[in-house]
Amino acid sequence: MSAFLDMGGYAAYVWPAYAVTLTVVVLNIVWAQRLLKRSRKEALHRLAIGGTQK
Amino acid sequence: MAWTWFHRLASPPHVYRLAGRLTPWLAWPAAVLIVAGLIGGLVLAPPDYQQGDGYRILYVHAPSAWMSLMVYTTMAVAAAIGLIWRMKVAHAVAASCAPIGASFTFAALVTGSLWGAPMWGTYWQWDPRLTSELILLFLYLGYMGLRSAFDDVQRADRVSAVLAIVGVVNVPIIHYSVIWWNSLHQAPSVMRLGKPTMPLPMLVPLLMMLLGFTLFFGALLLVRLRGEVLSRERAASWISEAVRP
Amino acid sequence: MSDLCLKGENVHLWRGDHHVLRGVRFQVAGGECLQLTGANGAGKTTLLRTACGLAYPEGGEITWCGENIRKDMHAFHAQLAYLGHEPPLKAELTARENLCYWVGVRRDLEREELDGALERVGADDWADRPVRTLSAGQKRRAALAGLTLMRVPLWLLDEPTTNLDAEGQKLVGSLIDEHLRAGGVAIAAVHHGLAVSMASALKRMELTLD
Amino acid sequence: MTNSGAMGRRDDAPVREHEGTPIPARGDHERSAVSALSAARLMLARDLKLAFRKRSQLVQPLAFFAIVTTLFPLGVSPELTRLRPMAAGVVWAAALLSSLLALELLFRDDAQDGTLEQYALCGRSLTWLLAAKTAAHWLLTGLPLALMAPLAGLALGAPTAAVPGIVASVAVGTVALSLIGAIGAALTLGIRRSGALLSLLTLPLEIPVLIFGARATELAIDGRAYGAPLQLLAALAVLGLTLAPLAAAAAVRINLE
Repeated sequence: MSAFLDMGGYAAYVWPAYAVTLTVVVLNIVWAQRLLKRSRKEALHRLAIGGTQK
Repeated sequence: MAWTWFHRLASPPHVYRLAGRLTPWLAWPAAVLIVAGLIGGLVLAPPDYQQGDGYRILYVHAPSAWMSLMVYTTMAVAAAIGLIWRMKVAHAVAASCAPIGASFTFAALVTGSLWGAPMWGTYWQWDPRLTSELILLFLYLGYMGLRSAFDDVQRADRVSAVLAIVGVVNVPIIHYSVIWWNSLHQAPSVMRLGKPTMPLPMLVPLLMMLLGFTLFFGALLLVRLRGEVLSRERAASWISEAVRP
Repeated sequence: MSDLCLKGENVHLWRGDHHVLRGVRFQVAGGECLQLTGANGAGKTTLLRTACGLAYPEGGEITWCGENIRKDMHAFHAQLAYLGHEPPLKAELTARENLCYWVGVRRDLEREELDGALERVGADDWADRPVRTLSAGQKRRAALAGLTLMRVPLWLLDEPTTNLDAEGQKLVGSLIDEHLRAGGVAIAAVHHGLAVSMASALKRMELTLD
Repeated sequence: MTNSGAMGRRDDAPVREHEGTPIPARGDHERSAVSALSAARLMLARDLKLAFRKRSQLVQPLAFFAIVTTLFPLGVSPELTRLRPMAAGVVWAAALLSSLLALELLFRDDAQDGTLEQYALCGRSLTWLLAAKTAAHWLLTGLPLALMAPLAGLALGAPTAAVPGIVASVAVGTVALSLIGAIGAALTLGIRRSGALLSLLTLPLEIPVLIFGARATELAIDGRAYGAPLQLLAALAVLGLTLAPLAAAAAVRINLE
């Protein structure tokens, strides 16, 4: 296991690279969901203030 | 007949519902492929005879770099469709692409520099691949900056679409000019990706990661697209049905 | 009989979240002038800009002589003159130079013609002064000279009488009269009525806020 | 639908005597009309005349170029042996920035006083008219820069034999810069304080020009053949010439909406 974590001496490069990518992936998920949630709220708000033309 | 299909596909309520229904179908395979690719890449694949375990950064760097270009292309194609056929949904796709692409371009830059560090002895080399990625990041930032400079979504959509198209014409020119520039000044890059001679246990996880990331992009795009479609719709009656749980 | 006709069918346009044009319909034929009135923000300027093809209506269509104006925009534009809020003049050039460049991209101008148009709007004295030194009313008059020089059948005028004295307002009226008598079409957004003598040729339309 | 049906009924048809302004019949405008090319020529003449009426704007990019190239010896070293290897890069970076400086105003003034709108509505190809405006921009900034660049090169240690090479590369390269810049200026037309955004949009697109231009200049300074990069630079300029005015016209139309 420790050999795996050591990555043949490249641990200081390999793990940060994976960490950065993982962070980007997770952040993208969070951002996307936040965008959807906010748009829903704004859409409902717009409906509530009665912009119902058309 | 093809046109009715086209317009039905492009109608916001339809897109909103379809995107919602499709998302899990992309997200779960993406998750499975990425986990399998990680296991394959980090555990099962043998170390490289030259770069030892350091090459394993490939399994995150290559998908990120692939995303950076693929997303830009998607964005430009969507922008062109939006501009030519005045299709709001296409503009919504383009708008959804930019932050995803920019973040993966950033990841490609960081992982590339981390990969290069043990090989070059420094974190930054003016390597053609990294330099191109850096310029691509600037293109994304410019696109997002232009988009956010307008209050009116419609105008932001259309103006930034022109930029996306101009950018996509330029990307290959930039790429080849950077390679040309680099070949004058230093030895070729240490990052040789996806050589056909790559042994299968190394190649399979890479392909899984590439496919997994692509599907992941699809899922992200669909979620964002729903948000963008909602924000472009002005008080249409379908929203109340679609939004209320 | 002239077959000129500018027609708007159920024109819709939004500005952001604001639904500015809500199913506007209009029809103006040769020899007619449509006078647009309405409060500030009611969409007069937006309607004019939509009618000339600058703004894109999200619903409905605008036709010129029965053809959608977007079908051949260049041909349509070659037949219209649009005057916006501000006279489209470069401050560093003289009134005469401005007209040369402005109208010159459309058609070749004879010197006599240019002199005639300048004289008509009372610009003899200041035609060769830089526009920067002219008053707002003089600029407006110079723009009117450009309008007549274009020799086009369709006029779209946004507040053509702003900054003009009583005499200038009469001038606008008589220019439109002549244009209509020659079979032209005009739409003018105004706050006060136009001093047009051919009242029979005048149609009125009021745009409302919401 | 408050607006619909507000039209008055049309009364008797007005008398149509042909006095006053003669109205050409539909399609008749073609006869006396000005071709796209001569319209573009008129546009070019107008922009040149305007520029010479406001000379300060003409001089500013050149002064900026001079001062940027002066900064390098002060920041690096007064020794020509150290400056010479970077002369090409300095000249090009300064040229890029100075060409950018004048860009913000390329369409801004015309948009503000309404003349741009009139050009968009004149029934002539806006693409050609904007190409003419871009040509004016090049004549007013690119060409003077090309003539000034050798001075900067000489001051940074380039030999006199390099002068034709520097002039040629900067002259050709600034054509591409003006064209790419015109797209950026057209895109940011509707934005109030657009300077920083304009640079962020345009500079990445201009990188190939920088690469080939600086290479040609570098070879010229070293006394070697600079034909290859100069040809690539010319290819970029030609490509820009065919595509940039189209993109700029599209962007201007969107921003006028």
